[in-house]
Amino acid sequence: MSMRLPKQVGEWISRDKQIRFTFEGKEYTGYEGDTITSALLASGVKVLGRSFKYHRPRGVLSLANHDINALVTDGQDTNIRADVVKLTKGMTLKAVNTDGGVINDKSKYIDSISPLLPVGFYYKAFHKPAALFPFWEKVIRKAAGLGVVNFNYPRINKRKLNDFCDVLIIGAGPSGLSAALSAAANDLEVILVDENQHLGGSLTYDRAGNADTQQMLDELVAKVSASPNIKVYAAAYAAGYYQDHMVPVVTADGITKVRAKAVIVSTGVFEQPPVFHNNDLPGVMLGSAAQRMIHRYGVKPFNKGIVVTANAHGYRVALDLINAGVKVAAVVDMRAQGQKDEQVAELVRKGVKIYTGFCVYEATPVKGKLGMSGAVVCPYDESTANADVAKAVTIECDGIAMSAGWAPAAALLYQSGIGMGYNNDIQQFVPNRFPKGIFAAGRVNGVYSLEARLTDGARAASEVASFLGKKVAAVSVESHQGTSPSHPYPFVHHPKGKNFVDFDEDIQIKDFINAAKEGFDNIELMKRFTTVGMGPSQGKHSNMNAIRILAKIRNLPVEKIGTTTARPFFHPTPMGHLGGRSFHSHRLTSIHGWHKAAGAFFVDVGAWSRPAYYQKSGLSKLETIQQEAQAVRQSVGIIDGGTLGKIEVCGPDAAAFLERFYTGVYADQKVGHSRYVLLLDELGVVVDDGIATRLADEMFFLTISTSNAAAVYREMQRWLQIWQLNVGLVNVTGAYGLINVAGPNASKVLSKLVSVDVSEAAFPMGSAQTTEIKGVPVRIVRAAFVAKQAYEIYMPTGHALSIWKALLEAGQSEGIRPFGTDTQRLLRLELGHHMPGYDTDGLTNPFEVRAEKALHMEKPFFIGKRSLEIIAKKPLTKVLVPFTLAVDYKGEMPQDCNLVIEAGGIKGRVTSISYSPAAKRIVGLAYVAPHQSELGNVFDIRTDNGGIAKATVVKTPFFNA
Amino acid sequence: MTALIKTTPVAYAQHEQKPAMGVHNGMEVALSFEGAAVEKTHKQVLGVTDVSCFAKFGIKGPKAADWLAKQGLKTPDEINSWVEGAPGTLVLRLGGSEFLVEDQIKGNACNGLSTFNQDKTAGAYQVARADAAFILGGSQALNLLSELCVMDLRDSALASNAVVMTQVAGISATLLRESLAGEQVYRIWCDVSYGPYMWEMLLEIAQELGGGAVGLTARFQ
Amino acid sequence: MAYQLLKFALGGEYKEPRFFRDCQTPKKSYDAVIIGGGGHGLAAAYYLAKDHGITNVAVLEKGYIGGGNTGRNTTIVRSNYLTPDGVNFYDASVKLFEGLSTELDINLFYSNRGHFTLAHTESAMRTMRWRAEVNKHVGVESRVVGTDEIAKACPQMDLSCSGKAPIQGALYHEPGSIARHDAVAWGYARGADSMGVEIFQNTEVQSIDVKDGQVQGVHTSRGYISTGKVLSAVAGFTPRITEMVDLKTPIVIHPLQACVSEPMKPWLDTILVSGSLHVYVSQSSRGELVMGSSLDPYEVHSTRSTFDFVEGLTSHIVDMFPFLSNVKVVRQWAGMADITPDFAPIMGKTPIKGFYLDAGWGTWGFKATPISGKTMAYTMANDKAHDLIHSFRLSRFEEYELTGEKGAASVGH
Amino acid sequence: MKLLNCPMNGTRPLSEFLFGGEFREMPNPDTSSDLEWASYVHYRDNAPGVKKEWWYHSPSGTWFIAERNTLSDEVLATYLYGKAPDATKTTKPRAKKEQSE
Repeated sequence: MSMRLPKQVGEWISRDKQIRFTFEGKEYTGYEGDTITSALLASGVKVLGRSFKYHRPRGVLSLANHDINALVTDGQDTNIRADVVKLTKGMTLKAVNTDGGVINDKSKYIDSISPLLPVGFYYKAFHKPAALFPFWEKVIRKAAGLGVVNFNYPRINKRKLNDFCDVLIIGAGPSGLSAALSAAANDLEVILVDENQHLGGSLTYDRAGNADTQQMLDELVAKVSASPNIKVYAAAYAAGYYQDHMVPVVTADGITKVRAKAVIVSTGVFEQPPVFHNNDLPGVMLGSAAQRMIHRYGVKPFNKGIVVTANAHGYRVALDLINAGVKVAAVVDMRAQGQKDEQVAELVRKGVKIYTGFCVYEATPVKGKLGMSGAVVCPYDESTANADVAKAVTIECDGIAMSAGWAPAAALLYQSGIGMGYNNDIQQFVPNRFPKGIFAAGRVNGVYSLEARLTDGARAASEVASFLGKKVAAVSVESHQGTSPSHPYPFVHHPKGKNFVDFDEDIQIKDFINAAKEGFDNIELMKRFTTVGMGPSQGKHSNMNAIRILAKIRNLPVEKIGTTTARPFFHPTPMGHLGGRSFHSHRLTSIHGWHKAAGAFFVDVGAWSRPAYYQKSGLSKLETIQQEAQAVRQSVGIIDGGTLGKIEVCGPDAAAFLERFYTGVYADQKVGHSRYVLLLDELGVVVDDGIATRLADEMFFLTISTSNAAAVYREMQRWLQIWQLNVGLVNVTGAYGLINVAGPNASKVLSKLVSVDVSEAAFPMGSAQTTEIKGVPVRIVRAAFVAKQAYEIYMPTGHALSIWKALLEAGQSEGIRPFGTDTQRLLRLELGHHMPGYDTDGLTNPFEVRAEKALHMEKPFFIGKRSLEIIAKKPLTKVLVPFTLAVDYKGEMPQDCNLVIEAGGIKGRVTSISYSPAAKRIVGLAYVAPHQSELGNVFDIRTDNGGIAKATVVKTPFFNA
Repeated sequence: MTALIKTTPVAYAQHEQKPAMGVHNGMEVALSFEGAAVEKTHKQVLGVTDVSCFAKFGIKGPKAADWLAKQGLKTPDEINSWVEGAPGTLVLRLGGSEFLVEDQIKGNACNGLSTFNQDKTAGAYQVARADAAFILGGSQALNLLSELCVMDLRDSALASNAVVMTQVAGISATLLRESLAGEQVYRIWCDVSYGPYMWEMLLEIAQELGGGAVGLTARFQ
Repeated sequence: MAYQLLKFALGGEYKEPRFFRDCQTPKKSYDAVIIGGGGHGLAAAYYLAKDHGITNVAVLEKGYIGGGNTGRNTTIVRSNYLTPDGVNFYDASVKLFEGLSTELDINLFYSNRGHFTLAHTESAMRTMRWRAEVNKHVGVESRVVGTDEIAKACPQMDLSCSGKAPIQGALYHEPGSIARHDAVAWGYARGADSMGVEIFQNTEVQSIDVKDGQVQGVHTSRGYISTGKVLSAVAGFTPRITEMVDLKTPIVIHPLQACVSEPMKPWLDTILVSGSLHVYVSQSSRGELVMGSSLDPYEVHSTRSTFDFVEGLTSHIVDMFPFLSNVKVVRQWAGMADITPDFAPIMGKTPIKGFYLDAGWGTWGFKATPISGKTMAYTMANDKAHDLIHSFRLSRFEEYELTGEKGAASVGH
Repeated sequence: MKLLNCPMNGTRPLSEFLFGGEFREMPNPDTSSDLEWASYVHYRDNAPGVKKEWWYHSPSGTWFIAERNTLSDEVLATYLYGKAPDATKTTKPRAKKEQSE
């Protein structure tokens, strides 16, 4: 049975474009411009979904994304909001959260056992006996949730853009459109956002049987489109308000993060359902939903219905219904005074019966609650919310339109830190204290008449203009006249309950009363105990009613109850939108391509990608590393160290700076020499180490370990600012490449490329030279981190690859081999060097790693010195020692982080361990108790599987280097 | 001078696009990608060019501006701004007392600056530079940047002589707007090690928006 | 159907009693005053009454009970810490939690799901082994597992994390559980109330009287209360209370944010944590994914939300679960975490006699609720720190004896 | 995303900055007692209020001081260390013609 009306003025559908789709296995046809729901309603489908808890049949409630009665899946995606998602060709849809279909849902029995499941029932059941809880938990988990997630759904990365404006106006109803035009006229850059496909807000549907407003809307929209100062985002919602006026605007294509200098919130109001028995039956809907159906989609909401109201809006709805050919059997006005104006008179003229001081006591269901057959209306006592059932009248009808009041769509205002007060004239929370740059206009601001809303938009725009420093005339708006748009307590008590307040969560009036009885009589506790407002529509249709009920229970004014906190998001927002294109920045040295071609296995070190080793077919990782290490021990190897932090410390105070920053002395360091540097923090904890090479009287060249480079450089900058020394810091980490040539044949290889003498005698440990390789200026530092004979060669980074290749070529006859970081770790272990961050943790002090030699306590100051003086007075609790296992050790290989155990207690742990091909045994470093640390002492390491490995404290290096 | 040729830091990321490489200013760079016609279109819509090969000279310290002036270069008066310091050479003032001098396709000032001697120049320190550098142009350039950069870079907000040290694609970068043969383009510099990543990000979005890689040849035709 | 539900079907007046009395006017004096009606404060009150017979106790709550971090966390309970002291302490908490639904006669939905801490790097794997070894030593079930075992527990996850940070293994902690956080506070409130403890909501502490180094009483928005023992159990509000007694602490307040998705049919059975991607996620009994990330990077004493948080978190969630691209986030929120330099709590006595501190919980407060209540009650009753909390004393900082939890903190929660 | 005004570079989103912790005056290490020193390195002025803090603008490598209300998260002033708060007026950020915060 088609419910499609003849063409409506201003409708959003294109009747020449038909779209076929299926729902629950049946084929239907809609038009382009339809939402899924409107197309189904037009086809006479009333049952769109099943409720979360009781699996009650549900139809349209708001048709505006203020409820989740209609959630569907297309087999790919789930929890699709049918009320607002556009119909597209070939959709194959099903309701979510059903067991066997939306009509024959096998879980519908839950509705009949609902008395067993009062508010908070799950806190009171299933836990005794405890052993059975896992069983019940399975049952509960199975019932939980809405749609089923499709694990094959493709990854979608939406674009996230940034945009800027003087004023962002959220909501393009009459007040928003007016504000945009006024702001633009004041030469402000405007971004105007509205969640609907078309601008206009309530102008697109609230007509009261009269299409004149369409002309006003067309004019407003035409002016907006013509204004070069206004940028419009339609079908876009403001997801939340964030600090300093940042509002993410969400569309189907992605998110635009709008940064505004000021924000006008003209988001309007959410219509709130009056609450009576069976107010959730398909056919019972909000008055504004009925209007949206008629005017946006040309769909007749029902054939014969009534309007239950408590404000003037209900009469407007009745006129719209009549105009659309609906037989309106009655208007039921819950107010004792009712309404007396021209619209009421017109309805009476049209033969509509007006029941003043009446309520809908209950809606009568058809079989299976799949729709309604009538309404029972009774005289209503507003003060007690009781119906006089003795005087009940039954009206046959297939639909009810409900208009009892509104709640401000104030989530964004709350997020901005606004203050709201309750206005008794309109029975609504309205803003009374605005943060800087935040403005409200229209119904969210408590302004209701169409004329006043237009003026209020202009008023807000003029306030924005003066906030932004423009001289503009002030605009004033009259306060609300006439009857209240909202009823203070539109509830009808019923012994059978099922008078729903929160449709997402199936929460009835008695749930609130019972929660309060149990002590949950604070709005936040009530929310948590009843879960009101915690469903996917986040209280849009339920929070205000919950507050009203609690106020009644506690006999307090609504204002005293307060509101729950409105958190982002305004509408639930997809993770693919929020995550967007996922950036994964990474740093590569200029030799990276070569490494990759050579089979490097890469690991991430901070942002860098580094070769851990170079894979060789037929060799395990371990074997490869051991081979690379042997190449260095026996002949020569090279490693790309370009990732190392490199800083030039220049100026007259360079040495003084280093002496304050590091633990050592540098004033007397000779040019052309390098020294060890050790960095502590103010607590005396080991942070980093490296090498300082003096290249000139006033210039030191420093290295920092790769993962600490950025942080250590930052600390240098900070301390330099505090100390105000005459020093220039130059970070050349990226500008210089570094290649380390190591092994007994290193000097032989190097000497083929440089003119300077790199022999042991001419270029001893701790010295540095500046020279050239193939015309490229290089700095060479003798260091001994991985081998006794090792040269660190620094060159402009653009030449690193050429020099890498030149070294490989020069070393070919010596069997030169590249090695990676895993091999480097083994090589330095064989020499007994500890690595900060690997063999130390966030609390290690230098005494624990026996770094006393590096500490120059006689200096007047260095970072961490004062703390070390305190620490030095305390007994050590652990010490890092080098150890070996027996040459013939056959047990389980101990691993890093295996524990050192003594007398059943933890004394320390292994920090580094490996088989050393050079020492021909397993070697390592471990923390042990001080009494275990003497040379030759034997201690126990417990392996993964609980075995004990006997370790002996030895001297380093572990082999005869 | 060395006979060794440098390679652009972006080469690794460009490898799969198989550009025709050539040497400019001692560095091997991509001269062309898909041919003049295609690259011309890309240039109009959204073209990305690697110009890491442009010669650079960096200097910082309280006396840096004086020293540059002595070498006959014009330096910007305002912090975070740029001038054409010599014909075809940009001088960027990075913050208060640091400068980046970069010869453009026809500039030739950096060579003369290599005479800098740290020992004889108190209060000025040479900053070795090896930035990855890019030109971004075309009608969709701002669209791309609005995804990669949180700054308002529209003409109304970005002064024509402004140098912006900000983040692009999540990493630190320096950015400015200039006019190149009548076309408005954006220049982006980042640490050399991020060069491949920056190229990947710029190109990925450029391609989505109907643009693509533009070689050095097409860029300066 | 569980028989407990039948009573609801019998009709008539709803007979469920109040969980706790609606206390409005405090007495002039109490044996002990507890500041903070969150899980910790209420648990301390409960155990003071139950274990030590001290029932003349007032709990003062500025807002409503359980409204602070108790109601703002991601409800994970576990004990796989790094130091033996930490493991022992949290293990005792897990054991109390396991019997708590029965003891408090409230279904806490204490749900044993197992807990994977994912390692994406070799160094993370080392930390996992370290934790596993210490856990095993103390008798807590934790072990390092490979990708095969992770894939079995969560076959939907992309173990390569979209190629961005391939998972190498994990620390698997079998006792890892989730619970209904609000109910923990409500259960303790009911238990304490039933033994005589008085709970005052909407009651703000304005100052604390100290004379000759001894606590004398508390000025509140409901008048002055005389007492010789005050416990501060206010998490993110700790600096505001310690300032009242001029007590210095190393605590800094950083917001910790979280969010939930819309409900979907259950598919994620375990609790997943990734230190590298700064993500933790589990699925609640309502079907929502409860997701969190690392602390906000700077000090703020409020519960404001940021968009950066949810952008970063969701991009990593989608890296791990690409199919969630179009699943929606419903709500985000924040709590105020009281962070210490060594990522361990500050518990016990202070230099001020009668002033006890239960603070520094950072992101681990919820899982410690029962044991902190029990040990603080002992400490207050005996004016002597409970053995389990000795290493968490405030004086450890002056003594340069920080606890070693720092290593585990990077992969915390 | 929050905005912060770098005294050298102008108003930027928070993502360009790193928080460097509370600004603390170091006591004289030569004259302070062990307890005073331990208190300096460990304890913090942690109650909410207007605090001096270190912030670092990453893209330009600029450390500066921000005076911020840690309760409202409102920044009252930013300036380079050692420069009087009004010294910020002498630097003209060039990124935007018009600054807003």
